[in-house]
Amino acid sequence: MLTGVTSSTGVANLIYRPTVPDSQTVTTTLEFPYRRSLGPVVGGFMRALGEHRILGVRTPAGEVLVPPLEYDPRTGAALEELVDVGPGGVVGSWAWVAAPTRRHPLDHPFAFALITLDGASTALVHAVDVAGEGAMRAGMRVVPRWRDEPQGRITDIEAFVPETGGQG
Amino acid sequence: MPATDIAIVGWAQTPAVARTDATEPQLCMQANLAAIAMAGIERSDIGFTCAGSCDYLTGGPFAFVQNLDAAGAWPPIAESHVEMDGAWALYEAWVRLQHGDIDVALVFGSGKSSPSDPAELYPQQLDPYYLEPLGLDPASIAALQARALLDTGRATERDFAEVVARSRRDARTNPNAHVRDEDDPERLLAAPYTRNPLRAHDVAPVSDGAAAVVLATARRARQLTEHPVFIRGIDHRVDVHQPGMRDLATSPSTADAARRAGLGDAPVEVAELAAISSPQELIVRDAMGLGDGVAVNPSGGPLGANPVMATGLIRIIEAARRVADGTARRAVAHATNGQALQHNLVCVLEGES
Amino acid sequence: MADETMMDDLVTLTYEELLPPNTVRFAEALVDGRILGQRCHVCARVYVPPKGYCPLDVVLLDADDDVEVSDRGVVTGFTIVAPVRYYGQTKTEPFVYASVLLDGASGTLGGQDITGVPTDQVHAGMRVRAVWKPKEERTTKGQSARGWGNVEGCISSFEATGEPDVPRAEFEEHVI
Amino acid sequence: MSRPAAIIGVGQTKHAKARADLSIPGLCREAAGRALADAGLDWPDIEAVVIGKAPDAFEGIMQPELFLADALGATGKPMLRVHTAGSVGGSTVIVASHLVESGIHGRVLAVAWEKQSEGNAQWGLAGGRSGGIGAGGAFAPYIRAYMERSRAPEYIGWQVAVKDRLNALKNPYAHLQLADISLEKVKESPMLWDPIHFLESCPSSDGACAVVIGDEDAAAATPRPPAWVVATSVRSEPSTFPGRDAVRPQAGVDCAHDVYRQAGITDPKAQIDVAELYVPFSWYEPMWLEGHDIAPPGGGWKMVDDGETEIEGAFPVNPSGGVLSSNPIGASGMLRMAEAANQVRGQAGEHQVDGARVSLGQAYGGNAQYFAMAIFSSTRS
Repeated sequence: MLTGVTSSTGVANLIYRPTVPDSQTVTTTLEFPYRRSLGPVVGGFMRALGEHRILGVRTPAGEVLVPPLEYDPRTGAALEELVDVGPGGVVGSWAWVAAPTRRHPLDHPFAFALITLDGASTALVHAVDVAGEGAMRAGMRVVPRWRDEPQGRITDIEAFVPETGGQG
Repeated sequence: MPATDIAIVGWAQTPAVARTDATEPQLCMQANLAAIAMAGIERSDIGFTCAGSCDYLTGGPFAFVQNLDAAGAWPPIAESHVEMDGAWALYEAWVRLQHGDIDVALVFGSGKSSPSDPAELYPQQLDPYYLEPLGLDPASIAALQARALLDTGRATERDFAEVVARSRRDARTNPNAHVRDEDDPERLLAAPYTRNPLRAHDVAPVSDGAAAVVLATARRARQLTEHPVFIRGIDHRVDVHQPGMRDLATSPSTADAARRAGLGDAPVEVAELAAISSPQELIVRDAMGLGDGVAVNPSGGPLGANPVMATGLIRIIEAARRVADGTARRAVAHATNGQALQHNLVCVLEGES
Repeated sequence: MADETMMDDLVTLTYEELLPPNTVRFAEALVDGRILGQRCHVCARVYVPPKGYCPLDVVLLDADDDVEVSDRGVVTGFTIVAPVRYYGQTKTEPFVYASVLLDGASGTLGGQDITGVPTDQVHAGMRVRAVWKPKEERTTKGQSARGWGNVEGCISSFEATGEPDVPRAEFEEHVI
Repeated sequence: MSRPAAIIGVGQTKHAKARADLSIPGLCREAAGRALADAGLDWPDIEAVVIGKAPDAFEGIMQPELFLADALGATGKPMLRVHTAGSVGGSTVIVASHLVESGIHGRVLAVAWEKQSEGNAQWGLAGGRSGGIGAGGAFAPYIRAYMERSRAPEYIGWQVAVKDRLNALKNPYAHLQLADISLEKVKESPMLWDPIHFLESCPSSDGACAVVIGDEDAAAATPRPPAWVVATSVRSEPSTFPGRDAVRPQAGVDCAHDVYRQAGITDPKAQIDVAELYVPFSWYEPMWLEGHDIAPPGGGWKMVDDGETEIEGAFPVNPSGGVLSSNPIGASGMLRMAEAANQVRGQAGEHQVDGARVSLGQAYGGNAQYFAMAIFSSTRS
């Protein structure tokens, strides 16, 4: 029964999956246009993006969580006080994506990065658009490059770009 | 911690492969039958059954329902299912056995990852507002975690390569693993980055497979086998979801679960860790306080085979095997759920004292 | 005023699966005009389509357990579905959804269309036979890799034969 | 070895076709916050969180409990995600009660939810393909078989549909508020899955439910009466096989007998004061009355016809309005448990059954193959 095919290359990993041509396959596509309601906190954040503003949420301890959540993720306590942060910030960890997937925000090589925006206590995950991985370093300052027509999505920030390198 | 000692008395796994034409219920049935045979029980002895699987891996809502066919659910059985790795199904069964009214439980975990591309699928597992629309994929998250660890100065890329090399060497002697390629750290380091600072080999493959475990109360276990493997402690803890709101270079939930499972009460000789990237192994080892003398992932670990939804349960099986055969007097297994070690389970195993 | 900000999220996931051997044999036999089942070597129940195992005896079945069943049978249960609109739904008119117990099978083929009589005359107990597509139109496509084969690539519907009804007592245990 | 456990807090959202005012975490937190408040507790008092929902494809989020864990105060705690199809809300309560009964935890939060408006359950049930038949299409043949087997008159289904909608008028959380419901309206409503009319079917709802389960100490410290969990049971059987009785599934019979035995119940109709049964299509009320041996074969529809299952009747069923009035699928089973618990706590508000001391909560799922049942009591033994 177990006539499985072992990857000959050993790169059957989370990035590249081997395709085994076989006439006895079936392909199905699961597609649906979900429509999500966002509530006051996430909704407030998304609407602010349309005004080229980035919001965080203040905790009772005075921290500012970005992206804003309706709750303190460590205690469960409700949060609601939205405050402006950034728009510039500092790159922490980053990962260079040499070959973007269909789902990625950019169609050319870029970095995913943890970006701590000015005034924020936590990091936002987003894309950083630079020419090559050599241009990436921890501590670099970045600013958002805004999408022309906002859609009320996190991708209204197309990507972050170096602060001194032609911000959009 | 409850008083009732529970032991592992049987286990089985299908050989993990990159792709199989067997259906998931067929895989589960093979694992279940073999585990039941090893335990030397009848199906009618089983008082509770718990399965772990994930509908989205197969792409079929209610996919788990078919797996019930593999459990022997006729006459009807007391049964439950978690949308989690089989290690958590084992946890649920362990809890159920504490009641004392039943003495044997069957646990299985299964997954076929081959039908989908993880980079396409797994963004669906993330916060739907802030992360999923970015298409953030598991390898990118693993790389963000890897650099966070590198930036602490506690590890180097060479350390990552050493983990991969050791895992692949060990996988070579494991008939249930399928990645047995290049194992020279120098040559591994010469490979190109796929997600700088990670190379393709730093991230676990995804595999198709199933695994099963039979649990019994101590009294029943001693009747069934001369070498029961006792669960001395088991605990699991979850961390914050957003990768930017926790320290990716550490795993406090693993450390806490290990402490509560009593890992530090005595040394262990073997640790089977469900680290799905080479840096994750280093983070988990650190969180558990494992010293250099501990054999980590002698099975080859997830870098050698990673049947998602069974990977964690297989760590428990591999640790139990080494206690049962006397390789280890005491061993620890770890399972993880979600990305970047968000949710972690620790299970401490010992033989008869 | 409550915040009713919305976000659209089109999710598209593609799955490519290998058909299990039991389904491959079933699909190939259908193209050939034959309906395969699997007879459990423990309890002798005949599963159509073949699953590769018997869920009651918990035994794996293989090609040696394949048997051919008739393309005639009895409707054991049905409903008429008024299709609900949803993304990807192409059905707009009410359709029959019936379970057919083929002669020689122990379990039913679900989800079959019944033709040859007006929709309101479809009933449990009526005898039916397969309406095969012309040989050149038959295909092995449309199978599922999840252990349930289906006949739609080769059989367009089941039509009433006009034979006398089968009493409910004879199929009571095979409603599904 | 098993220790006493009680439901000490209950919360639910206002259920609606779309809760467009809330995110998914917001929806879950509305229910969970109310359960905590009912129990007189706050997030840090909870030791573990158990989350249940039906298939992930309904909202398009794989294992959504991973992003909901910290929204539900689970950080640093154990979290489990249960999925047993439509019965999941019931099994989630049972898994949580096991964590207390085993002595592992003293206070556990169980949350179940569904936000059907974000996706489409018919699409999900069809696996994303055209030609889906929905749950109604799957159950219609069994309902027809029941009608033929029991010789029940057609109007029984209409009666249940009317009764549950009238009960829902007494439940401010219920989705459907159909003040002008009538037998005539049910009968004249469109036929969706012959023999099931539109008004004999459950709605599609957004909603969540939460319960706090506590041990004896927790129960003693709570401001309102606890509902003691005196019996729980789950049973499953394969979805299809030759010889399966889908009208009276053996798993449902066995599950009922197991909870009756544990609770010392020998005559369920006499000894149970009120039941919340999972009735997504009106015919399932008489089917479960018989399928759980509350009524003899053929006797379920007669109980309906005699008005025994009305809120003032001898055996009230679904005084909350049931699944026919609110159906956030993953939460629907937990709502049965929560409503049954509230009855013995005397906390059911306008739909309280006078003097309820012992109640039954039940949920089923899949192809009528998964069952979760519990007996609650106002007293410990």
